[in-house]
Amino acid sequence: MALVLDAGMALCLLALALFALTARASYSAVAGFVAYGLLVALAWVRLAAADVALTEAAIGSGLTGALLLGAAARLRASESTTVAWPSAARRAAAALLSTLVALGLAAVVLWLPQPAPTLAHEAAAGLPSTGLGNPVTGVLMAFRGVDTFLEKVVLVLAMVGVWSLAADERWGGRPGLRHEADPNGVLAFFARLVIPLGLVIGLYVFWVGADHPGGAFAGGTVVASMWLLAMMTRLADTPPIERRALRLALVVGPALFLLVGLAGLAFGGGFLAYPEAYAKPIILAIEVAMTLTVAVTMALLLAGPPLRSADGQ
Amino acid sequence: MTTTTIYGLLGALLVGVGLYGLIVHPRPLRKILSFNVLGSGVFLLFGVVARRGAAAGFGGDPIPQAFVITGMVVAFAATALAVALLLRLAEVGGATELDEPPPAEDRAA
Amino acid sequence: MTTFLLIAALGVLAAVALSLARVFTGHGDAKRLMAAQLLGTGGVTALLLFGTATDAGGAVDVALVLALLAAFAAIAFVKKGTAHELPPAAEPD
Amino acid sequence: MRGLLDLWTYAAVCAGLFFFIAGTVGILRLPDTLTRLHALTKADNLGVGLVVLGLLPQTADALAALKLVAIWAMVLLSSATVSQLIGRAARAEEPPR
Repeated sequence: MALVLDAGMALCLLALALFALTARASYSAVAGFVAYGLLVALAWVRLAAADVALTEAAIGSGLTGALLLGAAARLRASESTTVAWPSAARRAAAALLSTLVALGLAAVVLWLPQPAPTLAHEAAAGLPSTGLGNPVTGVLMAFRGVDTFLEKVVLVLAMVGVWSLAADERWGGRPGLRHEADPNGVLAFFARLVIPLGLVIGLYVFWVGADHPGGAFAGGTVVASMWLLAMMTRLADTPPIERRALRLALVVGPALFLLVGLAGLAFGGGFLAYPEAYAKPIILAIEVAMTLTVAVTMALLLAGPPLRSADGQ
Repeated sequence: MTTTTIYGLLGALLVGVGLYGLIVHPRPLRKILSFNVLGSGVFLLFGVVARRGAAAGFGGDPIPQAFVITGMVVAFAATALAVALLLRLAEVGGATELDEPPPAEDRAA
Repeated sequence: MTTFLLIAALGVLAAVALSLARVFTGHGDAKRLMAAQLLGTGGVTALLLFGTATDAGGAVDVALVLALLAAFAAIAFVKKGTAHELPPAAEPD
Repeated sequence: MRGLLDLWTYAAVCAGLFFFIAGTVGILRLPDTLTRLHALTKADNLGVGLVVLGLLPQTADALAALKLVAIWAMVLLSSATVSQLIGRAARAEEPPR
């Protein structure tokens, strides 16, 4: 019965992906993509990866969907009704290439080595020294901490890239366009009710991440989406990017990570080596800083480059 | 047929579909969307590898799972940068559609 | 109990899939808005059902986040889908 | 006691499933967006509620039960709001007959 469920979900996912790629209007396509993202989160639960499912639910459908949607809405005016597709020969070549890649990957899936190689035993053996109960958080924060640190750097670089697209006279101003919303409307009412609730959920997801599925990424993203909700309903405006506290929040996560890493180099066995007695509190401190950074960066990446001056014009 | 085989084959198909859209679709926004579909297919393949490696009381190998989480965040950052570039291009009056039919073909057709 | 819950999850998913097919084949943006809403209710329910059936750890937390983010996505749709807040920013010539 | 609780689960989940199917029939058969919205939000919300009620006896502890109820509340709140907004968008798109 479980297999029927999996097969049904796989078919739905494939259909939604095809719809998202073939729909004529970009707006419809993005709607399909959001539905696709929500369903992928279910697939991750079926693969016993609740940590990934949480991240996918928050990033894959929610934030990426809202990002593409904003772009589709702004490009809609300039989008012509017909597009010039590549010639049939090119399309056939692309189809052939894509089919070959898909077939190759399918063959790899069907002939994966038996028994499956795994590092789960190593992770389980190392986990007690971190004081964590969730192996995925252990990998993210301790065993492969370098990856996570570099990923934070990527976030900062992407932020720099997005901001550098601002027009010269708008530098330091507020990202995105001003949203129109009735302060007494149903949307503002909903936002006032849901944002506190969502913040609690975001912090909860972050907090249980030490021992159960969750963590800084999923938690921070939920917090980011609540901030964006406040922006969309005009309960809060986007902050001007010249604000110092904002820039500090953007770098505090990777900066703390780097500091701890260098301290590990000086006092411990190497870069990012935590002293075992303090591993848990150090990891927790990094995670707090990272949740803040993830929340602020994700929200501002979605808000885009500054389009208005700091006084909101 | 097991759960991992089903999602593995799905991942392979999604990579193929996403790749085709990425190459063929003339609209950059849709290319970005295809890129995300392709990415989620790759992530699913990682998830399958992780699930098969279930051991030591964990539901899956935590290492590929952690990679996927990292990958999702990076994919979002790349998508945000691509969208910002596209919108800026539209703002300064550049083309938001890549129509580059080969010269031999008749545009009017 | 396990089989029953799985069948129920399958039923809910099938119902959602049929509705989704209808929502995506019709015309008009308002119909598309329903997609996130549909999965916000149906997807969460299916997740709760098969999460309980297979005793998947963290399924309830995922459902909680999914419900929250589905609402966020739906509101993003409504906000962006209404054309009157569009800026005069994209003027090609 | 266990058997009785399981019976409750069977009954409530079946009732919830019925409302989901009813909602789908509504989406497939009703003529325009506004009426379909009616089917979608009312029937599906009842479905979620009944499934949550049915799953409550199967939860491990009080916190899990509380989360289930929170999910239900969340879905109710969001669909009440979103259906309003969708309805408005639909009316702007296809004027009432």
